[in-house]
Amino acid sequence: MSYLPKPVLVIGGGIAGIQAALDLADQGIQVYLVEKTPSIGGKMMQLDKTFPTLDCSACILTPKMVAVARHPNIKLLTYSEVIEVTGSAGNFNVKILKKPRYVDEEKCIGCGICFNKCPSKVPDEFNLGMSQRRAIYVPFPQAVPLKATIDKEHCIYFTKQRCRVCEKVCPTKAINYEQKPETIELNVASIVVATGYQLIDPTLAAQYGYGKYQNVYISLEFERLLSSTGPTGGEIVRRSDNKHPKNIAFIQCVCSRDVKINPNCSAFCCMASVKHSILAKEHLPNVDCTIFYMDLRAFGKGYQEFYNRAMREFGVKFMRGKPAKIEEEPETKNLIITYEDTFTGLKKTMTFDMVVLAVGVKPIYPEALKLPLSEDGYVQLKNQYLDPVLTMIDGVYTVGVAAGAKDIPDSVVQSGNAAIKASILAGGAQK
Amino acid sequence: MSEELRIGVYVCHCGTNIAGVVNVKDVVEYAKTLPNVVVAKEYVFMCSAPGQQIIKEDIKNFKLNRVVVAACSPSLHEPTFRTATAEGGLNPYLFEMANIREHCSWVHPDEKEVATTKAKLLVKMAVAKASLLEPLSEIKFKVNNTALIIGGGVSGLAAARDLAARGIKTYLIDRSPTLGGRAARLGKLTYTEMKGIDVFKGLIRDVAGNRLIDVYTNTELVSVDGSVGNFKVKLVKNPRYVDAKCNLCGECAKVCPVEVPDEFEFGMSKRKAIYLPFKDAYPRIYVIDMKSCTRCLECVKVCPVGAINLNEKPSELTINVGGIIVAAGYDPYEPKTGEYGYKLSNKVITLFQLERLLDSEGPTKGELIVNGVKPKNIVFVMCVGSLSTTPDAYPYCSRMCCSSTIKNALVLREKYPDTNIYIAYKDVRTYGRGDEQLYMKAGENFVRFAKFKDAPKINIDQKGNLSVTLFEETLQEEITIPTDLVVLVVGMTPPRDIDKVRTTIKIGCGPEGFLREAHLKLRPVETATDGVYLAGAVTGPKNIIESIASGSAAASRTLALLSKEEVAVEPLIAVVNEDICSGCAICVAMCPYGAISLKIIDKNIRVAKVDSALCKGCGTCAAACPSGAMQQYGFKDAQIKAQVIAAMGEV
Amino acid sequence: MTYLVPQHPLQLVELGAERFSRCFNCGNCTAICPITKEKASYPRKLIRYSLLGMEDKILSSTDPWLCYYCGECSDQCPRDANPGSFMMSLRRYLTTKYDWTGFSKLMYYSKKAEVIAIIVVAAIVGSIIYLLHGPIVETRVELETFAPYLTTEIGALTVLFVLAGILLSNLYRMYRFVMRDENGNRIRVPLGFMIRDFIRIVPLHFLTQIKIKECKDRQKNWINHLIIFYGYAASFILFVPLLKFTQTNDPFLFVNPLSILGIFSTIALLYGASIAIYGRVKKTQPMWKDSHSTDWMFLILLLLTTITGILTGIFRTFGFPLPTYIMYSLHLMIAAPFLILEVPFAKWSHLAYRPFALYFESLKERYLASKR
Amino acid sequence: MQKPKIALYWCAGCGGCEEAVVDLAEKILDVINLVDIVFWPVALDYKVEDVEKLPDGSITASFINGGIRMGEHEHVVKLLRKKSKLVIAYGACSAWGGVPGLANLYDKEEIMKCVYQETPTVDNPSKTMPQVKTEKEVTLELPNFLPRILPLDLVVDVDYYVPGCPPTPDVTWKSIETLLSGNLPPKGSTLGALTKSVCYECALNETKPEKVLIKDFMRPHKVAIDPSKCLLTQNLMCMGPVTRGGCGSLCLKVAMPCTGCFGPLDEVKDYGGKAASYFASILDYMDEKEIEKVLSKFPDFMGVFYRYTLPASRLRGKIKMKGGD
Amino acid sequence: MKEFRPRIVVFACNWCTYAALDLAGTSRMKYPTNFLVVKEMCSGRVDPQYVLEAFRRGADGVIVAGCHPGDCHYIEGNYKTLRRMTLLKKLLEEFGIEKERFRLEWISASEADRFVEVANEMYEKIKNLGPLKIEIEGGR
Repeated sequence: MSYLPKPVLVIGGGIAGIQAALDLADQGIQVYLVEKTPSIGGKMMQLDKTFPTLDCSACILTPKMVAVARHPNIKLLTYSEVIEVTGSAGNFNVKILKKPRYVDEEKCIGCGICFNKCPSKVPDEFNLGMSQRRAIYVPFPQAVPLKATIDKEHCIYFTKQRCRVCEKVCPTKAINYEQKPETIELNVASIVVATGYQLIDPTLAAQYGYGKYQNVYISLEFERLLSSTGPTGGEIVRRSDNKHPKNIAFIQCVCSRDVKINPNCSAFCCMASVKHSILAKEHLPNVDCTIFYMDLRAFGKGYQEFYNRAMREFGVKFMRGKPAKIEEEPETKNLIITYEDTFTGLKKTMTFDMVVLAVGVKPIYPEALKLPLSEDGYVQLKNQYLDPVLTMIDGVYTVGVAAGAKDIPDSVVQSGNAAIKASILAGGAQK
Repeated sequence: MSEELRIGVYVCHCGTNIAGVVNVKDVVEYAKTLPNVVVAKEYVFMCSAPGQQIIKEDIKNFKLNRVVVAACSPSLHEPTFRTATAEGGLNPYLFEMANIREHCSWVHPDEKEVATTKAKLLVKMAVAKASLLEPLSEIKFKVNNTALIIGGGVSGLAAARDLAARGIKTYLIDRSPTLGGRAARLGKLTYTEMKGIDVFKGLIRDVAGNRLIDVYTNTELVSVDGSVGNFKVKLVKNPRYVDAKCNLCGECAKVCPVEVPDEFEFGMSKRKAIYLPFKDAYPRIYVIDMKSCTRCLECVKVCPVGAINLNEKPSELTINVGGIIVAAGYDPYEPKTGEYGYKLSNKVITLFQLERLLDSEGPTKGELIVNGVKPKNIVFVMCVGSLSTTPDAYPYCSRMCCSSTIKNALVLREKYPDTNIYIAYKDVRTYGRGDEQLYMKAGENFVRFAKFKDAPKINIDQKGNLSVTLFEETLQEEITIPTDLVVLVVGMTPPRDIDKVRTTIKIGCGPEGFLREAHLKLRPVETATDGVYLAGAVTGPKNIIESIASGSAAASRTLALLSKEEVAVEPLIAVVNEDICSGCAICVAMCPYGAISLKIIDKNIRVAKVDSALCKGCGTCAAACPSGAMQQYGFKDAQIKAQVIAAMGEV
Repeated sequence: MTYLVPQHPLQLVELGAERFSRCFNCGNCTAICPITKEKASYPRKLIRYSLLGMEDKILSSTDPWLCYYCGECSDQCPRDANPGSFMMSLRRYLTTKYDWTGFSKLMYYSKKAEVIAIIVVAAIVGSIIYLLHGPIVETRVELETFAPYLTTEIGALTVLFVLAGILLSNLYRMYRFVMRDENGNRIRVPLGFMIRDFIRIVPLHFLTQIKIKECKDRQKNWINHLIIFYGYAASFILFVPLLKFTQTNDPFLFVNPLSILGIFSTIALLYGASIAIYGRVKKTQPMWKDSHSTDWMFLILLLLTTITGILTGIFRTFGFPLPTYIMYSLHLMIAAPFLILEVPFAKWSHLAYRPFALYFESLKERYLASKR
Repeated sequence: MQKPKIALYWCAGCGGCEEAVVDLAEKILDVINLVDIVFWPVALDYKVEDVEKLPDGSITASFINGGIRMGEHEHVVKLLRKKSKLVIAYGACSAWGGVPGLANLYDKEEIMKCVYQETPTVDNPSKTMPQVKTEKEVTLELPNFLPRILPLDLVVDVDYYVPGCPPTPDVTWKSIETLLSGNLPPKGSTLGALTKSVCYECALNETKPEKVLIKDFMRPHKVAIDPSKCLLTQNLMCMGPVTRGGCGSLCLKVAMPCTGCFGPLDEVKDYGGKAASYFASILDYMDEKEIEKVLSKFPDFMGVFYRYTLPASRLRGKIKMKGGD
Repeated sequence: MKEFRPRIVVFACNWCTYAALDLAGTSRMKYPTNFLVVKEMCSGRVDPQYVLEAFRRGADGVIVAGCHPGDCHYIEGNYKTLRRMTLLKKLLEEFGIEKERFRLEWISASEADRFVEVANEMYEKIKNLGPLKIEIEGGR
């Protein structure tokens, strides 16, 4: 092809962004993939397994991450944020702030000696604070790039001007406390926004006592508990006493389908909870799992079958009804749930050792883009039928949960969709 | 092998990851004693640039012809070292890796001595295999950068539109006489004021007359040969009996004496044997339905432009394409006669029929008139054909029906505010963006929801009055809803005859017959067969937006393939020793990809032949081959046995 | 077979139910309700009955009378479907259904009818006073002379018996609706039980309204309720059976025990009505967030009755004869429609329906227990 | 010019291989014209001592049939090895142990006990067992019974193999021709047969469907076999695909499934393992229970898969432990 | 006397079991030493001859492991493994090899714990059985 394609910017290094970047790069388009954390991988990396196949999440994701790192057409900008966007479709001028890692990426070999020696311990955000990392760290062992980052806020050198242990132990002399933020300016043809989501603050659903009762978890925490790379090495144990729970309740639609907090359905929680209950049964064969739901949205391919399996093979109990409140038994720290079983019309209470809240999501958008949003809090689309990923700004596409709560396959499909749209702009449409 | 073996062994410390447990020095010394090893070295990080440099230099200095690195898992750094080996001037497949980190030092941190022994064994195994490695080269094929799209529904149209926009020549075929598929028949859509036909028109705008898109309607797939990048596709174009001279004057239809049910309107109105499938059909040419035509020649007589030729014959054509997108769509579930009273009363219709009735261009011009009257009480029965509600129903969820039903209920309430609408549901799965709000709006508009577990019963009394009886699960109460109209919300099923397409292209399907993706989550538009992609509801139920998105996504993956000059395939594939192969055909059945066939070399002498473009390199044929003629590059019997033997014995 | 009345939920909208058709059947309201028992599944089930048009189920239910509208369900409803207001509207609905005269329906469904009814009753009372009042003594206040005791008492008692009759017949209708099993068949309980349960339940709950206390944070409401109830009861006793002693030509004496009771009842009613009106205006409590026209009418008439009563008292005490007579006439013109319309046909009737609902519920229990 | 000297010897076998030599029919005369037979205990009265007298390496070729079961066999074959330029393992028993090799599923004691005491036709009330040595009147030494039966090549170095149970006249003739041609193939080669399997020359191979998958296992005496259709597709266990060709697919011509007497092909090191792999591969079931169900119909796994090759298999027979008691 | 450490050959498929073993490493799980892995692309490549070879060379145990049924990277390679190994088990029984010494396992890429469980269990059982010192006549 005779034209010289222009580059494309992909914002967000979760599965949606990764897939969009790979698709574009495979099409011969130069891609800048900007990720604000030190590693790509996104939320999917935190998952233990994925429904309905129970594929290990890392096993299917990390090869894609490595592919991103190796792809000659992808320039990966981690620990970076988009701070300014001007221009229009075909010709966006983008400013990117590359935050200092205080580690020379060229020299760092990710050997991990520094973070074994670093004396400053910090709650590990990868495990939602359920374990600790050091002030110099890689977010998780399969990080891409596998380069250490110094968390300036917690580094003893930056806070108290002493220590410098990492510098001493680094075999390749990669530590550089003098590193400065860098601004990178790019001219790109189009932008794919794959910035994903954040969980809505579970304390908004105050009746469930998250944060107040120790044994109330949110689903992503539970995901980490299940994972062998998680804080407990794959053991499901209670925060209060480190014991295995004998019964677990999973509550759906926490901060979702609630007009006062978030009226939207978060689309993947039902299946995630079904998966959690199956995995819990696999980890602890004698555990009782009960899922409190209103409508079990097993809509995707193989989902209904998965749901049936949970019921029939694993004996997961499904209870239709939205629990009204959770109270804690002070001595045992067990949790009492009050609910109406809407199939019998009986109001009941049941005691659980552990409660997992399937918390809803809300999108994150890069402020620099000033994307027009619609009433539901998600980005407004120009013509959702004819061009399902185009935002109100020509040349800017949204994919993944940033474009509406959805599961991984739908995110991946959207990424492909956005990739070809961005590619058409970058490559110059044929006359 | 005439060449003398010269093996270099490199043991990585990986910081303390390996060296903290395994006595690396010992391992290096041991490696030196192994046959054919000419050099053994250790380094703190073999994967780092300096580590790779050592390998490159040694290949030159020691004239190495095999390289073994004992370090981490090959899944991590095999590509790294392969590249380094190649940069050192050696064939990259003359490299072998011993995993002494994940498989040794990390799992035996407390048993340093034994771990060292194990590391030696692992190195010994790798050296044994390396001694038998052969140089291999990646298999490359030139890519024909044109695409074939099977199915002219919205997903196929979206894929064609996007591929053509990136300059890809695309063939779009559909076996019916018009493009548009099923979406064109839908009325008002869920989220906008647009109608199904508007989406179709929007897509057709970019497709019609596009010089990069060749549209073949009335066309079916005959055969597909070749493989990724180079498919040879045979098509048969069935006659339309009307040619492009047609000016849509419609005189022919006026005189045509034959009337048959109009499939576009789901049989709710009639069309002639010569007809235009629907008002905005594309191509804009009349067509004759030869099954019902009586050959009375009336149309031929009246046609002012002489466009009609009743003697047209099917024609075959062959095209060469690099990639294929299957966008064959779906069929609505067709209830059996009597299932929910279907066909027993004309007051029982499907959701698709309702869509037509509510369409201003439909058979009733948008007025809901059933059996001559406007129904006052309407009951929607959901999950017909889905969620195993009846013995004939499929087990899966059809995904789009909940929001379509609610949308239609709202349309009805708006248009006829005094109708009472009941929705009998099993689970309300309004998962999509905006759907939950729609569900709430339905409630606000007094659309009533009744939850059932077992399929509701449709009662038809002698006078033809209808009622629906169901056991309301959340009230534990049987209720009977008298009604004037029952709308069966039918699910989506794989298109009829999809198996013909599927077996022609050699792709897999799931238990219900929907086509199978390469990976349900991360490769949803690809198939296990390289170069074949899937779009739309052919993989499973989808709504219009999802279908269009997957059409574009399939185009994206296709483009990724077609924008390459050539495709390269890892050469770890099966290979036949023709001197041994007796053509017993055992291997043919083994191959899940249809990569093995029997080739006749001389009269009746047959030998197995591996299509290197189709072979994915699993090696199951080699394990089955009774004569040892079938082997797998990189995993030959001798290589594996050498490893097994090396794993034993003292070190 | 349940006969469905699709229009049913629309009536509730007219009776003040808000947004309840949004309900997606989650059961949160039932679970959060502080007074629901294990088997009493409301408001959820009632909402479903209503939306599906299962009128019989609602008519046979006593549950609406158990709810005191604490508003927890409305606060926590994920769809903001306001089950509390729905329950409130159900009570209005049932009131119209229990009443056989049709007055209740007329007033609840039409503001105009309500106003006209008040005006008509007031006019009748006014005319009666105009025609039958005694001599007007202008020199000093002689109330008994102006409104001869016998005439007034006969009027009051006539009204009392007619109203009581209507109310009792309504209660009988309620009994007929409610005493049905889940298939809609009539059920009967032996008379002994009926008497025993009546004694056990009705007086207690009528007099203490203790049920309210089971609601969440309702101590204050309960007291307010009791204040109005007893204020009303006291003034009722004073001005109906004791009319002979209260409507006298003697000047008003503060130390008289009857006067003290009078002052108490007056203050209680004034306080109670004001609090309720203030609450409804400011919408301080969930139950006050959606007020139906009949609620307003009830409170306004109550307040006006009280105020005119007080003014009558004041004029009488300070010896303004003419204003006293006029004010008293006005007082009667307001109190009469208030009593006539509110007691059997509208809001005030709940004083009877609530304890009787408990009573009928108990009878039903007994029936079910005997079945088992 | 002196004619090449040939020796023939019979170890543990049925004697069919001896017959096979005679089966050359009139060609045997050609053979006799071409060679001198110096040792053939079955047919000619030469004694072992006669062989011992021959100079080392003076015999051109020794054809040995039968597996090595007795001490005597071991002694004679070692002698012949010493005296011969070429040693040829003739027939399946010699090459891989053959049918008698199935005895390796039992140890020596079990076999002895069975044969001398437990067999119904044996009348041996004193439970007398054969002895290696007796010293009653004279001292008599009898050959000992080796712990396991072995193929020839595990006892002495073997130059060539002639497959078959017994080798067909054609194969025998072709191997003799090869040897006489002077143009000797590499050591270890199989003479007179093909490098491809039986399917190669089987006429029924063409009748196979494109994909060979079977759902059941039938024994030949229980089905009416269609002689014009590949037997495998009739659920019969045909060893054709895994067995060396060269027999002319004789059995298959008469609708008898191949039992594998020509042994494995060059690339196959364990005939039974490979045969099992091939057979299991085409067993068209995805469920373990279904597979087990079919396998339960097998009368005898070893007899099917290792009928001719057990002593040459990777494990030689029922395993024996070193240093065991 | 030197402690008996069973030596066990693991035939692992590249996509699931090999990855699971890697995960066991990255998760720093511990299992007995001397599990020696021979990687194949698919468990369907494992020829029963290899297993026999391993025992013949003195392996005390053999594991053949691949993806769970239905999860095969190559669509259905593991079903073929299942067929072959089911039959092989019968042959091994006839050869007199204790059934504890040979296992067919489905271990997905995420089931490092499963591998560790299998390894521990098998190691213990074989330790109790003692070494498999097969006497083999002839060197080949």
